[in-house]
Amino acid sequence: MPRTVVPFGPQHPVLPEPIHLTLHCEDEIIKEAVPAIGYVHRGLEKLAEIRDHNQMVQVVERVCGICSMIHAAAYCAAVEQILGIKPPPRAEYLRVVWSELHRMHSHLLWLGLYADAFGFESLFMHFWRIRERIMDVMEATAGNRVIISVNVVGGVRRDLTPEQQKWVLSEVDWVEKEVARLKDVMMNDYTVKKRTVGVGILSKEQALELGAAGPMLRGSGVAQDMRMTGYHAYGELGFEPVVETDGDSYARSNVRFREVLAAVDLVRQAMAKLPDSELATAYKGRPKGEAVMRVEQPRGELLYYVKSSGGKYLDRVRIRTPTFANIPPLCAVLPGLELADIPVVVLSMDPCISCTER
Amino acid sequence: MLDTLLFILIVLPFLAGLGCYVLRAEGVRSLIVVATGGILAAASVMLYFQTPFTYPVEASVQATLFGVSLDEIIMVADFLLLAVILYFGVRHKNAIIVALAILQGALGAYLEFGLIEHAPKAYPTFVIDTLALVMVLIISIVGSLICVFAIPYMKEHEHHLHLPASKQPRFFLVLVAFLGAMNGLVMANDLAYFYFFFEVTTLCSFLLIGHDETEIATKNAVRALWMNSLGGAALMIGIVWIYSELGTLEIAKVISQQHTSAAMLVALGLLCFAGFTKAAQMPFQSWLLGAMVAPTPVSALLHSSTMVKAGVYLVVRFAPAYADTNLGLAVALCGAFTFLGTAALAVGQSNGKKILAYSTISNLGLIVACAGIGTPTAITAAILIIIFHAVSKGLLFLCVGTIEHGIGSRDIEDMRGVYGKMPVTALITMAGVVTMILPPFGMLLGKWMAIESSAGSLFVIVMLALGSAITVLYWARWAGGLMSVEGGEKFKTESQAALTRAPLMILCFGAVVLSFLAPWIYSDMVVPLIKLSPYAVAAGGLQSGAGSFAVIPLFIVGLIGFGVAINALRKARSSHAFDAPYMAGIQSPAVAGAYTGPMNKPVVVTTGNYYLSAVFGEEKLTPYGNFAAIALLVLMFALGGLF
Amino acid sequence: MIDHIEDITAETLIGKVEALKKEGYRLVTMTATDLDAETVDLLYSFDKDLALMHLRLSAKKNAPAKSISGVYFAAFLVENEIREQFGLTFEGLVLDFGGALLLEDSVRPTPLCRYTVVEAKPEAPVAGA
Amino acid sequence: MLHMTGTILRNLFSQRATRLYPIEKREPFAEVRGELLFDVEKCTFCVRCQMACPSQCITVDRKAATWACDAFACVYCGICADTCPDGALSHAPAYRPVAREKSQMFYQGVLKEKPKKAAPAAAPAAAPAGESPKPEKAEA
Amino acid sequence: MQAFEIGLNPATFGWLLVGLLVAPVAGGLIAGVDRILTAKCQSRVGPPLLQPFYDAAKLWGKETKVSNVWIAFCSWMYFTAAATSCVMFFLQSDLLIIFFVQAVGAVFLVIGALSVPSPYSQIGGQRELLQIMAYEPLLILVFVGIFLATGSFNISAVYAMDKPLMLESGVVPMVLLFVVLGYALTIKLRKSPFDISGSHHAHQEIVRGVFTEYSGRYLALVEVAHWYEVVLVLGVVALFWATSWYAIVILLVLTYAAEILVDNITARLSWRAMLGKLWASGLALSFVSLAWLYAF
Amino acid sequence: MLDSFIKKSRIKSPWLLHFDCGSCNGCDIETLACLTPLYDVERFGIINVGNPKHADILLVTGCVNHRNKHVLKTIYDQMPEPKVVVAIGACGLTGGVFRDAYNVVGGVDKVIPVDVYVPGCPGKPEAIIDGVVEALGKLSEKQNAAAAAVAAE
Ligand code: NFV
Ligand code: SF4
Ligand code: SF4
Ligand code: SF4
Repeated sequence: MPRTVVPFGPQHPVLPEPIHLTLHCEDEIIKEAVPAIGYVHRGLEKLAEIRDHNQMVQVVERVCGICSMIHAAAYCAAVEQILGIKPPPRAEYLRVVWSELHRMHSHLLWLGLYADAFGFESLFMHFWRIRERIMDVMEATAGNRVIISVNVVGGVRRDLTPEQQKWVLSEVDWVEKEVARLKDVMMNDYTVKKRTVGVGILSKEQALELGAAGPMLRGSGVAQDMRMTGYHAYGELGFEPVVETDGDSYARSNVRFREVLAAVDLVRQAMAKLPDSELATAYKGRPKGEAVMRVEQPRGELLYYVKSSGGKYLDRVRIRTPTFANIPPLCAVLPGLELADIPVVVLSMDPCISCTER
Repeated sequence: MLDTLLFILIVLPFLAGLGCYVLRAEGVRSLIVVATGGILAAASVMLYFQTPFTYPVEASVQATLFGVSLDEIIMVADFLLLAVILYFGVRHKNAIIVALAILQGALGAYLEFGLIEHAPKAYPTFVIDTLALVMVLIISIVGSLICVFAIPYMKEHEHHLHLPASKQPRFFLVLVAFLGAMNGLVMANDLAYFYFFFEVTTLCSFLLIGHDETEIATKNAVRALWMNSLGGAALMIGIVWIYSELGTLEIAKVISQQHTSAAMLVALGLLCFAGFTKAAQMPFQSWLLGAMVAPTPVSALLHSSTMVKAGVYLVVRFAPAYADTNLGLAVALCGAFTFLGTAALAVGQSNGKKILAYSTISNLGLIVACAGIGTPTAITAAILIIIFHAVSKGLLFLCVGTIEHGIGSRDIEDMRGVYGKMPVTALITMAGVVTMILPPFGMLLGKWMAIESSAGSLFVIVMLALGSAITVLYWARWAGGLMSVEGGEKFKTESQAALTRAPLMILCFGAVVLSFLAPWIYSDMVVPLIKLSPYAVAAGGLQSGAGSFAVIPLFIVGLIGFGVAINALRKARSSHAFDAPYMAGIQSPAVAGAYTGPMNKPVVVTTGNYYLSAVFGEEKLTPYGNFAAIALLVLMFALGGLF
Repeated sequence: MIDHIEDITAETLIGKVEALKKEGYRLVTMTATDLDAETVDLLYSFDKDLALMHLRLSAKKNAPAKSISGVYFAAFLVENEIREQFGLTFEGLVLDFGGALLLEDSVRPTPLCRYTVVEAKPEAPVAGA
Repeated sequence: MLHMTGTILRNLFSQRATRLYPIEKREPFAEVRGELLFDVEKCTFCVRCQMACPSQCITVDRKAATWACDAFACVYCGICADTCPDGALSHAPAYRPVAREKSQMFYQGVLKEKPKKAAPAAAPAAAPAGESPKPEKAEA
Repeated sequence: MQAFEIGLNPATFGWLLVGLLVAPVAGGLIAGVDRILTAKCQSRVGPPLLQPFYDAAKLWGKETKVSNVWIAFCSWMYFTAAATSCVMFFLQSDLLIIFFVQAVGAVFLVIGALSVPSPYSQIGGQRELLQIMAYEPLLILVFVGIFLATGSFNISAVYAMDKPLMLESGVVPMVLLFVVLGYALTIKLRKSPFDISGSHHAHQEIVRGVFTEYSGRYLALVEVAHWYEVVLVLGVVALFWATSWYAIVILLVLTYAAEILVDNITARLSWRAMLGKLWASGLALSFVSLAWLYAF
Repeated sequence: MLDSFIKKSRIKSPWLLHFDCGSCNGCDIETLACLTPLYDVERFGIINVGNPKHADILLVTGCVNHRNKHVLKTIYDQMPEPKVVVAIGACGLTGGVFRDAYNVVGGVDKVIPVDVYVPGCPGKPEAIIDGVVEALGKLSEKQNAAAAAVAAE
């Protein structure tokens, strides 16, 4: 049978970011999928050689505009490890608050894009409309909507005043209410299920074997969430990883959907427990040594490796992002799908190419 | 005058064929074929001015050929023919053919020597009404054009095969003689004659299909032979049965009234069955598909003007006899089912000739369905479809043949972008497709009539509705693919043998002009036959209480639109602002039709049609389709005979 | 400062990795760091039940390293990346992008090597003093 | 299949969510880090901002007493403002307006005696403060 | 039938002009209203009412660049066919013929798309064909239903009746047929869940599908042709209650509102699902209602 | 009359094509946010199209890397005249924080001509709207020349 070769991307409306897939299909069934990346590779790990470890906070925060704050937090935590300092407790809690806000905005953004991928425009609009509240919260509390730059080595730069806390909680309540209203659409709508249930199945074994991370892994039934390791202040908060077992796109979207609600809960918990303390720990000297730090990004486990020999600049900053880890599993599930499922499945892993390629 | 005409139309082709066979020089052969074609065409046109008439004019006079009674010649020839078929059956070790040939021989002998009282018959041997005329025109003009086309085609065909000795003499013998047999068949008023010519076409097609003598050709030829022998046997049984019921072999008599007795309906059912086999209706479609191995002119001939048309001619001819009976309904169901089933099968094909084959069967199904419905509008539809289908389908086969010789493939995937290489042929093909499926052209006129006249029959209409939608799918994607070239290359003229180009041009022109003339064809050809005028011809359109089709106004509007569109195309071509196709931003600057893919390597973009093989695949669909078709056939006899 | 780290050699690498896979470890990633003009430090990170485990290997730049993509398919991506950024080739790479995974030919090869600079690039920032 | 209906109908019959920017402009939040503002009078040309800026878009010339910033490369992180010991840098809550041409921030100050500030009268005259559209700088 | 019997009297001429000139304007306005309402459903403001006209005019004025000159040809053919079919509707011609003429446009749209070897336009073309294949039988069966109720395929016959079509033969079959028509309408309006071959909405896996390679004024033509088609299908909807202008307007408003609603509460199906759904439920519904009509 | 309507329509119907040229996503999600209810640029007749052949305004985000620059150029070339380009964010303007990274070209205007610059990191949705409005002004300036070209053809 004749094959149709589809150059899917790099410039493609369903892809917010450039990535390329060469798809060979027959009657729109994918027989072979070959990925190509490199359209967003900037090479910013190398910038560590010309930016000092403080400037690097801003650089790694710009690895990705969606999960930016958590990048910076993870990097700072790694450098703090090398320096042997601990941020003050309030900073740890604030990092949790902003991290979870980021997770909410990232997941809401994703849910919208995902809805768009199967042609549900009004749902996309709705999720993004809800998301704007979080953006407002970030702008008001941290001074910028997207890249909030609150982290510094040793702690955070910004604080939440009591009024701000109250306001944030009320905004978060609103978001929770609105999101919960869409639960039925995401989980029970006939057309949505038709497009997602059983599409792009990744079994538990495959997920582990291929090194999947985050919701991709949890959607396949593996309860693995870096927050369980208790970094920042997560150890002091009640937290259960969200797990689904079917391993299909529907399961993955459910994981993210439920994580939005879980994030709301974590924000509330953190706010309730917010301790009083300094915002940042002062330190002297330059880092010397190496450290590995893992945190949970919206897309899964993020790993920072930082090495320094005490000079002005760091020796090496290595970022292993969750999407990078999720590419092999993605390649494994593509063959056999329909062309129309490609956006759904590609998005169900929640690709973030700027993270992947750095 | 009349006997000369009949002689030219029926006997001349046989003689010309023999001439080709005996005088083996290529030039002579070409001359004979072209001349015969011309004479046949001229004769058929002259026939037009004589119609209707019977021959001999005096019913009591007996027709003779060179002084010998024609009846006797036919009788002897009949047995000879069966003997030849028997011979082939034995030679190819096919028990079915042998058994059927013996059965037919026995029945024929029983009929000739047991049943018939050999008194001089009191009815004319040939009756030429407008239906016969339509058929003769198609056979003699379209058929002749195909024979002419075959001259350069076969030369090239044999060139590819590197044969030690040319087999063309035999080929043209059969090809040209075929036309004579068909002419005889459609004009015969005597079932015995009809049977004879019917069997001649069977034999001719067998010989033509097996012409290349490859293993597959022989296999398919044998299959065609046994399936058609089945039809021959059914025809023979039917004839015997009719004779025993009515005591006559006169066709005009049989169809002069409606029959309602179970016995007659079963007999007529057998006739229809014979028609189904010949017209390759499901479940007999496989022989016609197998026939695709033959050189393309053969396919063109079998599909457009001869052979399969004999089958539908039979069904349509006898339609008045079973109109308004359960048999009629059953025939309509069978036809509609074939229409739908083979249209669906065509979707799964990428072989251009197979698509054409399925489409032929599908359209024949439509004709059969109309015959089964049997109302005046339905018969009108049937006749119009016969005409327009012959022209367009003949054209399309010739196009495929030409393209095949040009690009070395008959696969529609390989025909993508043929416009870049063979623009004229591609355009003609496009025109052929358009005349097949779109208004205001004749095929669609016929389909419209078919749908409107079967609107009263639930199952039939549902199948027709589905089938016609599927039809659009497989034609349109083909036509679109032909044009699939990048950029705006200059229109290159394409050189072609005159004998190739002329038939293409004439048929293409004919398809368009005939469509334009549809209202007049209707009032000239159809009205005299059905002796009714279900449609009023007004303002260049056809109207009935149930609907209206403004042929001429649509043509005019279409022409204006076409003119504007062509003008836009010219402008676009001359502006030279061409742009690479959209390929997600990575069109390769270096390699045409490619993009820069993984690892920075160029990837050539290929595209393929959808064949929906999971549903419409031949292997998937054929068993179910055949099963259902057989069930319908059983139903047909049951309905006809029992209720 | 990194817990659970084990030094290995090129010979023991594959065996060790296979053993880890049997134990149910998941490959997290590999990290390459330029040590000096000859050697690259390769750090393999594995995870089981949220605990990390590392293997450390000093690879010579001029000799191909062993690929573990035969054991963990997922390693192909990061090995390709390392090859492109450090010029270290891998033996037995199941899917080789031939050095064109991320970078165009026009860009300096092995950009992440600190010590074998192919083409000096001014490190001074634009608005430098 | 009708799960979205409620939401849709509610939207249809309630106030739309759209902010009609640019017709109606919302007050920016107080602490937004918008356009970078520089007060040449406060600056001591100590170069700390240049050292800290992660985007490295500030160029301070201690000797010539100039302060320049490639404003289009600024990433609005606010580090410079945090670093500046003299409060010469701050952020406006609104963003820098869009432009058809690239421009530079360039200020000419007067050298001041280390601890003390220069006479206020001298500064404004010497400072052709403002932004000069200038072709983009050559980059490495 | 009447259409040509009335000949060239002023009324005919008037309707001709309505079909030719008023219809596209109406179609454009409907598209404008549609966009505003859709925006409202999504809690947005949406574009100005005249936006579709701005879009078309802008496209008309753009530089014309094509990958294959057949695009130019096919866009004009599509336009001509759509306009003709719409005019024929207002001349109360034969429903079947009107739709066959409309199919000419659809087929040329596809041929144009297939004439460019870009995978997206090719896929769009193929999908468009599948859509045609999905809705054509349904429409034909709806027309057959109308025929069974009125005894003619001519639209004039519908107007000649004094009872609304919907109430003919005891409501049920006609309402079922109306639902079937709704399926076809959704496809023709290119609305979710059946906006498969090229939706108005950009974020689709096949970019703009069948329209990918149409650009500039050729895209403008395609847009305007689409307005004609919208008016045409809505015209068929109106036939179901054509006894009074009020009824027509109410029916149209309700139907269109339902389309917008469906568009906003469903995801896009894949073409396999579409074909299955339309053929299974669409055919079943029309079969039942036709059987009902035959029986009574 | 038609001519003037077309002219008027040009600035009333700007169709956008957004291309991420190696950005961190920050600017992209802000661009996308412009389409969503709170900002709803469809008010200005803006549609986000996925196909350069249909676009009037090209929004580019990101610092342009060496692989992507070819894509950017191709897309730009495929857009029919009249067209304008808006570069968004510090990255799109100059390369932003990434200017000195080895795979960064830095600034959209190094590859294609840019008409409007939207500063920010990321450019806020409001700023992006401003940018588009500014671009429309530019478009209407450009349109006379282009209209002449179309008329000539
Ligand atoms: N979540 C996240 Fe990142 C990180 N790290 C991911 O791949 O988004 Ni841009
Ligand atoms: S702005 Fe502040 S930090 Fe920068 S040079 Fe002036 S005084 Fe120093
Ligand atoms: S705000 Fe950040 S990027 Fe901008 S000048 Fe200050 S330090 Fe540099
Ligand atoms: S300008 Fe800032 S937000 Fe935009 S792409 Fe660059 S780093 Fe990201």
